[in-house]
Parts: sequence; structure tokens; C-alpha cells
Amino acid sequence: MKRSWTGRPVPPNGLVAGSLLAAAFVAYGIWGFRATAVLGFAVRSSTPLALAAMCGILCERTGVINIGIEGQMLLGAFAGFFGAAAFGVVAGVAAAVVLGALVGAFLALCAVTWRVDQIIAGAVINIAAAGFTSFLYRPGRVIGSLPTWRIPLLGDLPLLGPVLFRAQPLTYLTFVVVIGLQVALFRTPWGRRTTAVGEHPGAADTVGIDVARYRYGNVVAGGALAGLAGALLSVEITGSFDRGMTAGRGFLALAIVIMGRWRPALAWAAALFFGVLSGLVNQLNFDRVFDVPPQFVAMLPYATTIVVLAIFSTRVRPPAAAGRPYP
Amino acid sequence: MYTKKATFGTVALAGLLALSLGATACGSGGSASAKPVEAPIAMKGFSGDCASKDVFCVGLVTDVGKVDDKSFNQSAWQGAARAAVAAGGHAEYIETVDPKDYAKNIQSFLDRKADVVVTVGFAIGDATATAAKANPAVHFIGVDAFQATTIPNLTGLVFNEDKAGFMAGALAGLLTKTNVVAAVLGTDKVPPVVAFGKGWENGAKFTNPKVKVLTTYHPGGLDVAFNDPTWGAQTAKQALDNTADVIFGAGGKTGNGALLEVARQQGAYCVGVDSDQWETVPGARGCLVTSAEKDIEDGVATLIGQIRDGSVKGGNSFGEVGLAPFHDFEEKVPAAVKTKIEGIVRDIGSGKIPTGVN
Amino acid sequence: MSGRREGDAGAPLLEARGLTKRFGSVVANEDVSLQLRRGEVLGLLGENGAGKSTLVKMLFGLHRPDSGEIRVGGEVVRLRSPRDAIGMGIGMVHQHFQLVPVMTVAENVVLGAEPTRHRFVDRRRAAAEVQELSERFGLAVDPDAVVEDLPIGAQQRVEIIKALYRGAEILILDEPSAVLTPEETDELLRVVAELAAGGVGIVFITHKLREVMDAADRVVVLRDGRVVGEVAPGDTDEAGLAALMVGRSVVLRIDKQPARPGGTVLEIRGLEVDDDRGRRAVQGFDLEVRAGEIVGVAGVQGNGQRELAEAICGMRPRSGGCVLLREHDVTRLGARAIHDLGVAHIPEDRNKHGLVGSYSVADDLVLNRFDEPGFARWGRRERAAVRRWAEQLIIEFDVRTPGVEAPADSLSGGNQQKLIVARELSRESVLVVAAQPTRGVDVGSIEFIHRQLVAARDRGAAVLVISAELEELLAVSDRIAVMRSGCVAAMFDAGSVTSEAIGLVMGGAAGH
Amino acid sequence: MHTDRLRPVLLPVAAVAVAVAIGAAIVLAAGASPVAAATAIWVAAFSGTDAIAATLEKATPLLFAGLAVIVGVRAGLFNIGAQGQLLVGAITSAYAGYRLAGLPPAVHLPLCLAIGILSGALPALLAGVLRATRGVHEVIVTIMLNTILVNLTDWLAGGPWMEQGQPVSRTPAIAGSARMARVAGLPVGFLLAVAMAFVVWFVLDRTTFGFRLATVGANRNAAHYAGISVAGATVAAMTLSGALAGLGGAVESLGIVGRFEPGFNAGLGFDGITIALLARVSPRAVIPAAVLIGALRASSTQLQARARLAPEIVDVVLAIALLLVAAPLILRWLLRLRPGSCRTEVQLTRGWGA
Repeated sequence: MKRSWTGRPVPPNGLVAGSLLAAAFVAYGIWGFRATAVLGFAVRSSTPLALAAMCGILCERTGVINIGIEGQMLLGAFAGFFGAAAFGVVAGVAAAVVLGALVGAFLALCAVTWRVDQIIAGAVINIAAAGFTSFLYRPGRVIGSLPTWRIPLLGDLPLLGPVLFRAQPLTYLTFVVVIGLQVALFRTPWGRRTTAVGEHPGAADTVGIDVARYRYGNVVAGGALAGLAGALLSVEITGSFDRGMTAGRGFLALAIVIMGRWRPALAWAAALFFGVLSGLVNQLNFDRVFDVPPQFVAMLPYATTIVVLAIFSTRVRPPAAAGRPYP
Repeated sequence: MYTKKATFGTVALAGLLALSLGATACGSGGSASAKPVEAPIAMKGFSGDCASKDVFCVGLVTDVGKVDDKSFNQSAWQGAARAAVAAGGHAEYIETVDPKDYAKNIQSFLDRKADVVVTVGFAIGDATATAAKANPAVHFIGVDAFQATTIPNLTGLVFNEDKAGFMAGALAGLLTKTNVVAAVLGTDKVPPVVAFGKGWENGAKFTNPKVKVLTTYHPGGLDVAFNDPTWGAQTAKQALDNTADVIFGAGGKTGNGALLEVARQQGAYCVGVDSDQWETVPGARGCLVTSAEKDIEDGVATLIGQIRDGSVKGGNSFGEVGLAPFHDFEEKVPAAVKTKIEGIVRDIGSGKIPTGVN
Repeated sequence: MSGRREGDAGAPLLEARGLTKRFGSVVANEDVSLQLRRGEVLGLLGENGAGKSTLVKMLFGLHRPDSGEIRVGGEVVRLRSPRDAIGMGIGMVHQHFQLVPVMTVAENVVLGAEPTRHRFVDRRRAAAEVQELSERFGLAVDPDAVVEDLPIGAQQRVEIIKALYRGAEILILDEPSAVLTPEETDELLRVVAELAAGGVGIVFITHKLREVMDAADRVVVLRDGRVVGEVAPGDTDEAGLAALMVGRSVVLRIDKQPARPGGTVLEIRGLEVDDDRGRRAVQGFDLEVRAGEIVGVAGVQGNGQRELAEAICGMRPRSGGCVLLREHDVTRLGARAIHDLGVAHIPEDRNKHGLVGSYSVADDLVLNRFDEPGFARWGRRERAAVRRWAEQLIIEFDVRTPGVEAPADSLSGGNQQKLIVARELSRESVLVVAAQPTRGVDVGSIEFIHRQLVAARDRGAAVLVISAELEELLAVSDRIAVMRSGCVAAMFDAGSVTSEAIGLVMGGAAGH
Repeated sequence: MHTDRLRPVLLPVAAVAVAVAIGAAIVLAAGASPVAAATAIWVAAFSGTDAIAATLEKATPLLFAGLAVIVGVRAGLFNIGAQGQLLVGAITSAYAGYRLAGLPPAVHLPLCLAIGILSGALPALLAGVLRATRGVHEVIVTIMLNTILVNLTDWLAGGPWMEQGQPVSRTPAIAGSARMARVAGLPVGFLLAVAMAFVVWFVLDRTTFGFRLATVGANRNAAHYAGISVAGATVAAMTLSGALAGLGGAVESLGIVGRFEPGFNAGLGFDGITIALLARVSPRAVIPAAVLIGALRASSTQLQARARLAPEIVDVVLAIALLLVAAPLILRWLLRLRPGSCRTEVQLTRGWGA
């Protein structure tokens, strides 16, 4: 029996991924461009969710609950857009990352140093972000768009080419972040220490790991990712900023973190699952297959999360120290 | 227990706030963060002079949302401001935060003796009608508010969105090379959006019987359906992947997101909605062949002009609908298509061609 | 201070000189000195509260001594944190394991000092190192097993490997056998011997006589924060050690009449109870407590006493056997139902179970009686009545508090305990279960609480006192049961037994 | 400042004062006049019967939502789903309000209120049961339920329960027999809310039921020792919390809006969190806290009319006040206060799991 690094027997990831890929190609064989369109939608709509979920994973794995992701994203989108309008898209993305990180630092300050209730700190971030971005927003700015990069060879693949390899820079960056985090969390000293800090800060402390430093570092890094997710919305996907444009994605990311069981790759899979659902609904509407009230579709991911939690609650186990100040 | 003390605490807190806010003398209103969208129109606010017969004051109450929404609130405000300035008067707006405040926002203009009150959106219709009945001396304009019964001092500025959608759809039917066009729409819970969408579909089929029309609505509550440009952009891309090559974005920021996405892709057209989005969404100029316009700005300005000269009537005033100029696409749209569209626009306007939308 | 052997070649591996530590007015350690040599097992023996924990916490950088010095390899060192101690080659196996449950053995061992290859954790090398250490010292563990799936004994071995991996030459084992089964303890003692043979110096903290007799090269006995003796096991026997450990310091005799036992109130037959980890903590436990007598339960901590008390009082599910209260089977009843049958329960952990710190003294005085008639009517709490009741109780039970509305956590530990005793003993009870009733309580309060227990007995209640303090049990009990490995190992008549005899049974030297 | 009696008073007052001061600075930075802003708030919120009534109408749902949050927090639960529960309460009571027209008011109105209460309690009950039996964190479930219920109510209001013969997505108007009027210029809904605040206060602070909830919230182990069912208290507290939120929604529909219309109740449940925290989880203190926020919210018209100030400033001030109340440390540091002996931190969570 194959075992993961955490020692538990797992279904071989390659087999799972392989069969999903095969299923995608079968769908492509049957439905052609429709399959491409749905999967393309799924991938594109998963990227901001995945990045935001990475923020949640980083924070929670290190023991800090972050319900302020929505606010961090919104601020990131805001800074990204206005940074891009003033100094160009690269500066915009950088501004989003920096602002996200700063908000992350604020959350860390609340959670680690001030020992404020972490849920309240997150709620404060959300309220303040909505208030400030709306208050400060001025219309009338235009920004350049990020280029679409077609990866040579890979971009010409059927199905996978248009779905994965003809994307914009931040989308590729998201792929790198998710895969990088997946590897880093489970394979590097940083990742294992982060996990230890979130599961049993006392154990980490007694072997000389600075719990506060790890929490600060990861919550700030998580904030940067949430900011990047915001920039993805404003700079890459839409090229605009609008008040409240995150539209609840930060909260959905919380659900994705849980469905992904605090693992980057699995969380991305969960985001893709939500993406496939709503892409499928668009497609069914396009092709007049049937008329589902869109409201029911919107409920689907959330209802799924509740059902999954209710059934697998014993297996879906959060980091043991999440939400608790240390010492 | 702390309970009792906390009660005292919060009572004291409320008192302190009241004190700090209330005890100060009244000052003059500063110039402010909320600036008019059109630079030349100065916001004077209207102080006491509105009561005078000589000073013409227009107040505008938005639907829930902001006056800079690049959409109907903004168009209505621009019309109101333009007309007020033309009349040598003042215009001012109040943005509605909570729909329960509609009546209060209207009342604040009545308290300050506005001559005309413009309200935007059908949701505010009831509050407007109530205010109009109570204030026969003030004239009201209800943008998008269809008047089932006539109140003499209330004019509903309404539009046949299906006609605008039909015209745009007809153009799309002629422009498409793949015979697939798409509409990315806000929510099916708002009638004008549905009218635009159905008109678009029928128009496309009118000029191009082979066309396939892809239509989808935002899958979310009213609170996000018009405010999710991300979904709009990604859905537009999905439509493009479905080989659509003319895409209609109709649904506030959600629709704008669709336009912006199409602009980034090569070889597809996009069609805006409500106002000429060449102006409101500059980022979409790369694909924006036209917009299915309902000319709220002109409609409001015209009605205010009629109020000034006394020619206004209660009931409904149908505003202009049509297609915005082609702008950069003037060259690219074939002459034959232009001719054909001009004819269709004319016939739709005259009612010779029915849109097929109830 | 006795028997320091000077003159060995080379400085001792670890040396403490004149360590003193006070907490407020309480002296936890006074002028404690000891030495540990390479390859030596030093037994640190003492009763609960003798100051063993404070001492080792100073040695591991968790507490800083008020005076005195610590030397490692002859050099004076300042240990500000465990990190410093680890850096000095000191390793500690805590009573509560510091392991990340969801990570593997290898991951836990290398945590914070991971072998890397190209910036990644070199898992193969980590596993190999664990394997190597495990083989060298006979510490059987699977490097790829997840810690939470391992039995306690294996987890302890992981802790030892973790310390060794960090280059520990000095290993402090804090009550390592407290959580182990006898088989696991045997295994541990074997490992300790092997480690010592490998050159590691080991401080072995325990209050089990057999273990020090078996494993230690030298034994330092602590009592009341001081070193009261240092002997080699070969020079003494268990009785000698027990005498040293228990001493004759405070004799808490109280005047009481001989018991006049009535009918059986509590009858426990073949009781089986699991602990929090699902391990069988109480097995085959039989006991009878009669009206008008106090039965003490002695025993080394972790032999099932906590679980026994909680099971009797309905807070913990019983896996087998039965509990009869005045011939009624109460085995399946919950905490409230048993309480209502007239069972008073002074819980072992007063802050966890006994009271709500944020509540007022008055509310905590009715914590489990808040809805009884007199304190509530038709669901409405009679707060005035509660207050009156509380005011009466704090006088009667001498609870020192600014008032009945003061939050309970503003009280000193002794007064908090008296508060709980007041609540539990102010009511007519058929059975009183008192677990560690005087833990962390000042001497004056101890005597008061003991008197109250005797008074309850004299009112005709059956009283079960569970305590780690032998003196306490000798003072209040009429009979003393010694609990070991979850069952009664011996039963003594309190009037004719000595603490040495009990200590022997507790330490596993005798009994059945 | 010398006595501990004064300290709990000082904290929220100071928090709001500092937040207002920072808000004034922001107003100034935005080029508007803080004096004009203050005047606007005063005029809008408290000058005259209508203004006061408007303030109280704004305060009403906030009061209910704040109470809902408090009931949860007392039992150690964080009901972040008051928003969704309020929406369901609002739409079902509106449905009963127009559907059951013809009933006598004495029956109709209480019936509608009861239906609102029950339907608000239902989703919260689900969250409570999942928490008690499956250990699923109520924060996650109620966040999920919020989105689900927003969509459900939107669909109902634009579908099966939509008013016919007009285009707007909304239910028909509630029959007069189920409407709540004003009494002596005061909205009945507000009076009901104040009454509920006292009821909740009584239940939480004076009854054995409240004692059970509080014991579970303060120390689960002690509750177990005292024979209080932790699961039972969890389910009861969530259900009661949802019932209060549902009642708040019902009062909105029956007393203020007159029907259910999507978007009319946005954000109220989340304001409830702010209010519960400002009131430091005390049911009676919710009354002034709700009135305070109601006043700020009611002033959005006048803030624009008099100070030409974007209404979002209110959110900014609230966020700052909330932060200061939640983190007394910051305030102490700002105001150089001595640390006090009494508990000042508000705690809502003990992590995701346990």
C-alpha cells in the first residue's frame, strides 16, 4: 500500500489525476469545444478562489483563523487597479501584494501580539476594507491589460492547451503558487514547521521554533496571496475595479480551504469543482438544455460544503491550534 | 457582573457621541468627496435659495448604488445636471444606501424646496409616487418607473429595452461569421435586463436565421448579480470558446466585465448596454462596435426642459432607444450592413417590425 | 546535604549548585544541589509537591532559579529557554508529550533540525537517522508511523529519540512511567539502561520505589523542596527510600472519633473505565464504602484514580462492571442524576471542572444546584436566595473573598478549593467523593477541609477520599485502599498502617 | 478611572470617541467639514419625532440581530448567520402576511411573527445540530447558509411568491391585518425589540436556562461536571439565536417594509455582530448600541445633503470602533490606561474544531 509522507495509506494521486484527465478527454471527444469552454471557465474561475484559499491554508496551518480574506482581496483589487492606473500593471500587482501583506501583518498583530479574538479581527478587516475602498474609489481610470501567454507546444495541445496553457501571467503564477505550496508544505523544513506550529505550538516551541515568527511570516505571506488574488480580479481578469467586486469569493475560499482539507492541491481541486459546476450551468443555459433558476446553482457549492462537512466531519480535521493564541 | 456596568457604559457612550456631534455649532457644508461625474458641472449644493421662484433646483435620488456607476444612475445624473446648468440652476444628488431610505432621500430634497426630483430605478417607484401625490407643486421624474396610473406631476421615463436589444441583436446577426452570438446578462429578476436579452435574441434571428444565440444569467443574488465583473469576463470567455463572435454584455458591472474580456481577445465584437459604453468603459473600445442605448441622459434632460417650459405631462414618457455610434468600427462595419441596420432601426422605432417581446 | 562524592576525574556532565526558587511566599526549591555524570542514571525521588518539577524546569530553562547556578560540563550556563538547554545538550521528555499528533515519527524527531537536500527535507535521511538511533538504543519505533496512531509507550520512545537526535547527552525524564503500563515501564527501564550504557546521563524523576531501585545508579530524594538524602540503591532498600521520601515532616493528625460504620452505601464491582485516550485506566476495581466511614484511595498518579472518581460521579462512561449506590445500580446514570441521588463530588481539577472562573462566588456555590427548589422557582433563579445562601456558606466554610459577587478566579487556590468543598459538603449527602481535596492548598485550609470531611462522615455519609498525599489519607481515613494499575492492590486499616507500608505497595513492591 | 466599576463604561465610550475622532480626521482629509458631518448626523437622527422614529426603525433589526449574536456568544457559539436567518424570517412572515389576508389582526399579526421566528430558527437549528452531533463549526455552516438563504429568498421573491402584474421582484404587500404601526410616534417593532432585549436579558441573566447556556459558554468541562448537557445547550442557543434573527426579519417586513423585497435587508445580520461587540455581549446594552448605529445609518441622507460626504464614512468609523472594542489593548495604549483587573477581552471562538 502506498503511503503519503504523513504515513497514511492514500489512493495514488497519479491514478486519481489520471482518471480525471481521461474523463476530461472523453468529454472533449464527445462534446468538443463545449468541454473546452466549460473546463476553461472552471480553471479561470478557480484561480482567484485558489489563491484566496492558499491564504486561508497558510494562515490556518500556522494556527491563525483568517475570515478577513474577502477584505484583503478587495483591498488587493483596489490597490492593484489604482496602482496599475498610476504606474502600470506590474506596479499594480506589486501594490496589491504589498497591501495584502500589510493587512496580513495587521491580522498577525491582532492575533499573535494583541491576542484579539481572531474572528473579530477578520470581521474588522472585512468591514474596514469595504468601507475604505468604497469611500476612496474614484471612477474614470483605465489600465492596460496583462498579456496572454501561449506556452509553446503545450499551448497547442488539444483541450489542455486552451484550458491551461493560453493564460495570463497571474494565472500561471497561481499554478506555480499552488504547486509550490503543496510541495513546500509537505516537503520543506518551513512547511513541516508551519504545520507543527498550527497543530501543536508547544511542541514546536520546545524544539526551538519561534512560534510567533512563523505565525507572523505565514499570515503576512497569506495576506500577500490574498492581495494577489484581488489583483487577479481587477488587473488580470476584468481590468477594472468596482466596489464590492470580490462578490463573496473570500468567503467561498474559506469553504474551499475546508473542502480541500488544508492541502493546497486538494483545495485547488475543490475550487475547480465549484468552477466546473458554474461553468456547466452556463453551458446548459447556452445550449438551452434546461432552465435552472440561477439562484439554485449559486447555492450548490455552499450546500455541498455543508453536506461534505456533515458526512466527513470526523475526517475533516482543522489544524488543532487554529484560532488559539500562543502561549 | 459586568452586565449592568456595560449597560451604563453604552448609554454613556451614546450620550457622549450625541454630545460630541450635537453640541457644535452648525457650519457650512464643505466641498466634498462626492463630486459630480462631469467635471464642468460644479456642485454648489442648494442652500436656502431654492425656495425662491427664480432659482431652479433639481434633486436626484439614486437607486441603491453610486452615482458614478457607469450605468443608469450616472446617466440620469448627467442628464439632470446638464439640464439644471442649462437652466441656470443647481443640481444635487443623494446616493441611496438602504432601500428603506428612498422616501427619506426624496423628502430631503422636498424639504429643501427642490423644483424637480428625479428618482432612478423601478424599485424606488412606489416611494416616488407617494411623494408625488403629497407634493403636487413639485415635479417628479421616475427613471425606469413605468406608471400604471397617471399622476399629473410624475412622469415615468421608460424605455423599450427590447427594441434596443433587437437593434443590437440585428447588427450582431449580420456581423457574426460563426453564426453564434451570445448575451452575458445580469439577473433574470430585473425586467429591463430580460427585455434587452430577449430583444437581442430575436433581433439576431431576424437578420440571421441560422444564428445560434447563447444566453446566460448571473447565478447569484441581486446583491452580486450586477456587481460581479469577474464572472462576466469569465462567462464571456466561455461564450467565445463556444465560438461566439459577438457578445452582448448587459448587467451593470457584470456586463462591463464581459465587454472588457472580449476586448482582450482578438476578432470578436462586443455590444454595450444602457449608455454609449465607448464613454463609460474605455477599456472595451477594442471590441465595442455599438451599445444598445436607452438614452437616459437625454431623456432626463429633455423632461427637465419640458418641466421648465411647462409642456410636461404625467404618465409615461418613452425615452429614446437606439444604437450608439460605431466609433472606431465605423470603417469596419460594411456599408451594406450599415444600410440594413439603419432600416431596421427606423422600422423598429416606428413599430413596423415587432420585437416579438411582449 | 549528604554524600556528595568528590574527586572523580573530569567535571560532572550536569551540576546544580544551591538552586533556590520561590513562587511568591512558597519556596519550591531551596538550596538544591546535585550532580550527574556521564553514563549514569540519577533517580530523583519525591512525593507530589516535593519540588521535583520545579527543579527539572530550571534545568531545562523553563524556570530561572532565584539563586544558585547550573553547570554543564563544568561551565556555568544561563538557560533562558528550552532552546538554550537543547543547545547545551540537555534533552527532556515531558510528562505531557510535545509531539505533533498528525505528523510521522520521523517528522517529529527531526522537527526544527531537519536534514535537507536541495532545501527539501531529506526524508530518507530523516528516516534512516531515526532507524539508526532506534536500533542503537533498542527503541523500537516505525519512522513512518503517524504519532497519534501510536500507543503511549511508543510515543515516549519517540520523545527520547527526539532528544537523542538533537545530540542530548543529558536526558531528563519527567515521571516517565506515570502514563505507562507495567509492560511499557519495563521496556522503558531497559531502554534507560541501554542509553546509560551508551554514555548518556539520565535524570529519572519518579515516585515509584521499584523503578529507582531497578534503574538508578544513585538516588536523590527531595522533600519539601530540599534534598533530604542521596543514596545508592545498593545501600538501601525500598523501605529505606520510602522513609526518606515520606519523612516525618508534617503530621496532619486531626482528632476524630473512631468510625461507626453503618450499611454499605457505595459498592463497586469489577469496574472498568477508559481514559481520554481510550486506554483502560480502571480495571477490575472492587470497593465498598459504608456509611459513616472514610475510605482513602492511595496510589501513584495515573493509576486510574481520576477515572475512578469521574466514573463514580457519572462524568465518564463506564465500560464494564457496576456501581451500586445504596443497592441501586447507578452505573448508567449521568452526572446530574448521581448528584441528585446525594453524591457530592469534589473534582480533582478545580479549574477545569470544579468552578467557572468568570462566575461569581455565589454562582459557583450553586454550580450544580442552581435549579434546585430554593435557588430557582419556575425556571427563574432566586438570586437573592442564592446570595443569602452564599453569604452564609462563605462564613461557615471560611472562604476568604471580598464578597459573594466577586469572580471566583480572583480567589486564591485555597479559597477556591474551600468554595468547592463548601458547595459539596453543605448539603446532606449519602456519599462524598473527594479527589485530591487539598491539592495546592495552604496548610490552614488543609486542616479545615479535613475536618469537614470527617464531619460529613460523622453525619453519616460514606466518604471516599482519593489522594496522592499519604499524610492526608492517614490523617482522615478509616481504611485505605491502595490503587495500582487500575485496581485495588491492597487494603489497610488506617489506624494501624504506616506510610512506609503504603508507599511500598504504591511503588509496586508488595500487595497483590 | 479609579474604580473598577467605571472601567467597563470607559472602554466602549472611549472606543467610540476615538473612532469618531479618527473619523473626523478622515472627513477633514476628504475635504469635508467634520462639524457639518456632526450636524448632519444630529439632524438626521434626533431632531424631531420623525427623525427619532427613523433612527429607531433603523435600530430595530440591528437590535434583534445583536441579540441573536449575543445569545450565541453566551453559549460559546458564534452565529455569523444572523443575516440569512433574518432574511428567511422576513420572507416567510411577508408570505404569511399577504397569503393569509382576511384573518383578524389579533390572529394574523402574531401568526406572522411566529412564522418568522420559526423559519429563522430552522437554519440555525441545523447549524446547532451539526455542531452538537458532528462537531462541524457553526461559523462555517452559518456562512454557507447565508449564501444559500440569500439565493433562496431571491428566488422565492422573484418566482413563486412574486407579486403578479408588476415587474419588480418582490412579494405582494402584506395585508393591513398583519402590519405593525407606530404607537405615539414610536415604531411598534422597536418597542418589541426593546422588550425582547429585556426578555433576553432576563432569560440569560435570571433564569436557570440562561445559567445553563452561560456555563456551557464559560467552561464546558464545568458544565459537564454540573450535569448540564453541552449538546443540548448548543442546539438551544443556536435555535434561540436564529429565532431572534428571524423575528428581526419579520418585524422588518411587517413593520417597516410592508412586503419582502430582495436587497431591503442587506447587511443587517452583520451589523448585529458589530452591535453585540459594542455592547460587550450584554443584552440591555444592545439597546443604546443599536440606537447609536441606527443613528449613524439613518444619517446617510443628511451626511450627503449637508456635508456632501460619501455615506461609506459610517462604515469606516464603525470598523475602527469595533477594532478598538475588540482590542482594548490598543485603546489602553492610546489612552495610557492602567491595565484593569476586570475582564475586557471579548472572545468568540475557541478555534475551528473543539
